[in-house]
Amino acid sequence: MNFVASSSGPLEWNYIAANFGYLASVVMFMLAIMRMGRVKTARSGNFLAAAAMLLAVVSSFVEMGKINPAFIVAGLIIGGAVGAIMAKRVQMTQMPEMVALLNGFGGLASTLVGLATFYSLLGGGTLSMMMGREGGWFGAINLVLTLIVGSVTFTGSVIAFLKLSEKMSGRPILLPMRHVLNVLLLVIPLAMGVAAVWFVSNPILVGLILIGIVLITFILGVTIVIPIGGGDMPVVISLLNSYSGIAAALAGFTIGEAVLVVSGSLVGASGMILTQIMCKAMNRSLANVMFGGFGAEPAAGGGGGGEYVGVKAADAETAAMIMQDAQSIVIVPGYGMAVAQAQHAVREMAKILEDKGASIRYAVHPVAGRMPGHMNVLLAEANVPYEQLFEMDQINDDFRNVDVVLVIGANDTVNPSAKTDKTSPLFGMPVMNVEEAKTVFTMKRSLGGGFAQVKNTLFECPNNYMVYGDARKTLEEIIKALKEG
Amino acid sequence: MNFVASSSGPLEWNYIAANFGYLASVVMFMLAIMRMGRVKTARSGNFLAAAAMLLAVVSSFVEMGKINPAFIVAGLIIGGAVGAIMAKRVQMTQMPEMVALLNGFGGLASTLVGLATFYSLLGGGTLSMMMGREGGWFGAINLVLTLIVGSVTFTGSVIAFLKLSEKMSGRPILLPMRHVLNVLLLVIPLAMGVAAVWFVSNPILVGLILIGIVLITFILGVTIVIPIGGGDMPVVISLLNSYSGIAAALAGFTIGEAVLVVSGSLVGASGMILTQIMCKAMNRSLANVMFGGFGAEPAAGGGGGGEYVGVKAADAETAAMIMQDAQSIVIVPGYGMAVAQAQHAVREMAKILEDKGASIRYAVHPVAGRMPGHMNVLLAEANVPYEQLFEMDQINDDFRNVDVVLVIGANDTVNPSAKTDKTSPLFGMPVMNVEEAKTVFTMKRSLGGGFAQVKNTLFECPNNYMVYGDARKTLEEIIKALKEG
Amino acid sequence: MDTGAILMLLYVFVLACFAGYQLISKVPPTLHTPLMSGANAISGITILGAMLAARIGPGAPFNASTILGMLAVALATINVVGGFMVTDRMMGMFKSKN
Amino acid sequence: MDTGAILMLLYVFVLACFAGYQLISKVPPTLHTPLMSGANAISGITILGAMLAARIGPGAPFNASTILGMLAVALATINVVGGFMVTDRMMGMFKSKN
Ligand SMILES: NC(=O)c1ccc[n+]([C@@H]2O[C@H](COP(=O)([O-])OP(=O)(O)OC[C@H]3O[C@@H](n4cnc5c(N)ncnc54)[C@H](OP(=O)(O)O)[C@@H]3O)[C@@H](O)[C@H]2O)c1
Ligand SMILES: NC(=O)c1ccc[n+]([C@@H]2O[C@H](COP(=O)([O-])OP(=O)(O)OC[C@H]3O[C@@H](n4cnc5c(N)ncnc54)[C@H](OP(=O)(O)O)[C@@H]3O)[C@@H](O)[C@H]2O)c1
Repeated sequence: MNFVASSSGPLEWNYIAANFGYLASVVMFMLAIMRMGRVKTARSGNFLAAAAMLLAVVSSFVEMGKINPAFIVAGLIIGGAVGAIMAKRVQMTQMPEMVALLNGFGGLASTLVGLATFYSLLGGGTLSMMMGREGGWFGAINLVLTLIVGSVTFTGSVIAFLKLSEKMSGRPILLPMRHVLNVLLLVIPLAMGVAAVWFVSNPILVGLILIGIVLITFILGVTIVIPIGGGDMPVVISLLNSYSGIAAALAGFTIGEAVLVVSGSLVGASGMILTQIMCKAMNRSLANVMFGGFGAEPAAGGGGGGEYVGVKAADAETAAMIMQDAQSIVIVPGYGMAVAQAQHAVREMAKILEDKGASIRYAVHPVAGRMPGHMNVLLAEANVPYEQLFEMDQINDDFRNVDVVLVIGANDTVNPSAKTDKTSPLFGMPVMNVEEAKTVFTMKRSLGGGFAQVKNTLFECPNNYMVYGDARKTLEEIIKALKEG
Repeated sequence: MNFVASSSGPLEWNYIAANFGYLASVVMFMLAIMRMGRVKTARSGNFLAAAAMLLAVVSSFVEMGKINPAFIVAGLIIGGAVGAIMAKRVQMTQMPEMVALLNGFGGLASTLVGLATFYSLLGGGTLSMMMGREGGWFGAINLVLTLIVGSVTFTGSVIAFLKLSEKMSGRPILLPMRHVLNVLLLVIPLAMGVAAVWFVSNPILVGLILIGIVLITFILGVTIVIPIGGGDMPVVISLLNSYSGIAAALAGFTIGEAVLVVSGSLVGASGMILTQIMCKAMNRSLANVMFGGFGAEPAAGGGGGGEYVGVKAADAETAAMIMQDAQSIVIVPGYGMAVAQAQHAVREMAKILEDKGASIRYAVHPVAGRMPGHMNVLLAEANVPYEQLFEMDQINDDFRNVDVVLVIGANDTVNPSAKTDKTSPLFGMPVMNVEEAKTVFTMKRSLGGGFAQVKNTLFECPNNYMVYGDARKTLEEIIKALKEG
Repeated sequence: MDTGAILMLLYVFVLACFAGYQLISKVPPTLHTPLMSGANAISGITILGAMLAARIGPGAPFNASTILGMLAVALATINVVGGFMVTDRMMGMFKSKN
Repeated sequence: MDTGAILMLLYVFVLACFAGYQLISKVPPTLHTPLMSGANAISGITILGAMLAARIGPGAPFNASTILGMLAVALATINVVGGFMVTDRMMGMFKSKN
């Protein structure tokens, strides 16, 4: 409910009706998130969440009663159109950056709500009401926090977007004294917030201070995210997503809307957990990700391209010939498949092999690709049946019974040295036991390193054959050979 | 927070401090329930919940500030002493009735809080404040609901207690037209509640009406529970437990204390789920349990004691001799073990057999006994190691490899006809596949039926031998024979 | 209590119900009885309302409410103390051999 | 907003955080990305605050706040509409053979 609005007049029926609408939408949001957590109900859960949002917006119109909604409607139309076009146009492989960008917009919206709340109080002559009366300190603190969190979310997400879409190098950019810098960029806006309360009698000054806070925290968002490598971006996005929820909750505190507080903190809390889960799957700590620099220089465990001994190569025709006769084939996709956009070619090849009587399974490592579920989304796009997808834990003990493993653009996630080499930065991360299969074909363009830039001892295994080249091209050659053969 | 109290004066430091205490205790309650859901952390969870309660009580003292606490302290001392003595004295087998009784006290406490709130408003001359001012309708509705739910919980729990402790027959008592009666007994108090609002200007009359509501719903609690058979009592207790939570939440609404609302609804919601889970494990619907009458007359599937053909019996010595030579023995306990208090004897026998080299396992059916986890609690009391306890799903496929199964006072849970006889009231309930073992000894006093009063085809199996007699006596004879042999 | 406060309490109620639901799903049957008794003890939180009624102080003179309150405190305390102690006894029994 | 209301909002906040935590634990990795993007769309709930700022009516004249509000509405709507649609596209892909 809206305490600021409610305090300006008696309670009307529309206020009550609207608030039951909000309450219902909160319940729907919770049920929606619950459903989104299971594959079978995920889509309906998303639909429910959208319905809840619509209900909340309608309730808000009801609550506001007789107003001139021109600017609201304008905003809704513009935003709706842009959002819909973006969602239609984006390719599945660009999902990570799309989410980052949308997230940034959400953060900026919270910042603007914070500023607008301040100006509307100013315009309505009720600034002193907010700062002066009982509980005003609470609104003031929250206003400042909203601005800070919202702004950091905005610029941080934009940088994440630029890095992921390769409009900016994915390499970590390490500024000198960056930790000191970040602390300063956080402490200064907080101090300015305190100062704003001090100068409460001078609204113009306060307004300038608030804008200053926003600008400084814009910089903070940049300096926090640039030292983090492109591959760590999904974790960053998840964290920023959580922040955008927190920003919405804080905005809710500022204007006293419980529905914002609930939905915002739901997103904030679930985002935090998701971030933790992701870090765990990568065998990294959140601190390790956030302090950045991972992947800035080749790790100790060996340079990306160097010093391989006894690597064997095969061409597409050979690979096709051997797969032709295989009973059980497992396909292990990685980031390279996404880069090469090879998922449709993979599916086509798999179909041909299935027709020839082979059993096909896909083994998906939890952190294959650059965001969780990256491979699942791509394979699903290519209509790979859900039944053929196996998670690492389900299939990892079975590789020894497999005739051919086809590694398509995966590297770190199939590196056996993660199990043995204690000096490797990958050490301890669970990997696919592909080397236990009879024959392994590894499709990539070179002996270049993966995300962690570590030497991959799989390439030296006697049963492994490199099939050099862009994954899609190689697959097309294989398909051609299979069709002819 | 307490809106009634807060409206009578300005906000003090103690009000704020107390409310942060409440908030902390709510968080602690939630973490506590979370911990109580896992065996390893259950005990610490219970401890945390107790600490949270203490914190809430202390916070309440802080909030009340300078008062004369004589009556509060008297209540705390009396209640604490009685509660502690009851908890110390009760035997493990009496847990169900103990929980029922405690639950009833909780319900009655809520009713009294409701009445007291009314009288204190009356005494302080603030009755009109409650009924008259904005939101007063809400307090009034909640007051009536508190009285109803609290009173039903109280008498319902007392009946459950009497039935379980066998101070009253466990048989369903079916009043004529009981459904109509129950509806009347619910509608009348509600109507009286509406009337009370009507007569708001006459506090004495309102007081009398409220007392009338309490008395009538006392009767309702009785008529709801007496048609339900003793064996269904755990479900009833779980439901009444949920009600007592709801009563606390309603009391919280009445006096405007959020901490009551949160804790009460936590208990209310979790109790509802627990009730559902229990019903599911018994393959019954909640409606089927609540409408009562289950077990009032022998079910269609056959009278409890009749028409058995080809039943073989064995004496304790024979059973001892055969178990002596067995490699793997599984003990299947049931309600009869609880009745005979045979758990210690079971453990003693098991130890002797273990020393002779046999492997001992206990197979616990989810609804063995008369309350969930009944067998686990008893066996744990007799120090049976947790590692030897197996749930049905874990062991049910393994009975075919077992030499001897010892059924101790179980009946319905080992009845093979539940798998085959579509007319049986047990049909569909998962049962233990004891008949697949090489030899089965079934210890009970007669061929009498179990809870569902259904003929048990296990008794006619060629590999089953009845060992008639009280379970504890039989076990003691077996122990003697084992020691001698 | 104004309408705003009531609505807030409803929010709190809905959220708490949801949390309670989430908490209990997937508890092993072994723990049902102790959990029931633990939850039962928590429902004794009504003791706070009882204390409020049993106090004597500004705006709360000694009257029928005080006695009702004291009784309610006593009953709720039995529920709380007995409930937690019994639960502790039950849960204490689930120990492993080691 | 008085202290009572603030405390209530804090209750709501705590409970919602708890519910959010409970909801997410044990989601399969496959769903992490769509879940993230769905949650992201929900965080666009800030649109309600934006609408409040962008309205013109009693006590809310046209001023800087209106324009800021409109911008905020547009941005939040992009987040909401784009977010839900993208999530739907992703989740729609998880279909089984049958
Ligand atoms: N999934 C997540 O949520 C997530 C998030 C952050 C970080 N990460 C990290 O990302 C890594 C994922 O492992 P991964 O095995 O999937 O991939 P990877 O270790 O990053 O290796 C990808 C490989 O694909 C090859 N490649 C690139 N473009 C290609 C093309 N067009 N055709 C064929 N091959 C191509 C590259 O080798 P060439 O250059 O020789 O072709 C590269 O070695 C892990 O280290 C993980 O920790 C994952
Ligand atoms: N666990 C729960 O939560 C719960 C709740 C409600 C209902 N129930 C129901 O209760 C039943 C439980 O099944 P169950 O297999 O445990 O037990 P049961 O089917 O109730 O059978 C118990 C058997 O124990 C025997 N018995 C009684 N006293 C004995 C003594 N002193 N010594 C030896 N035997 C004695 C009785 O036979 P004699 O008379 O021949 O000795 C009786 O047949 C199920 O139908 C279940 O649905 C369970």
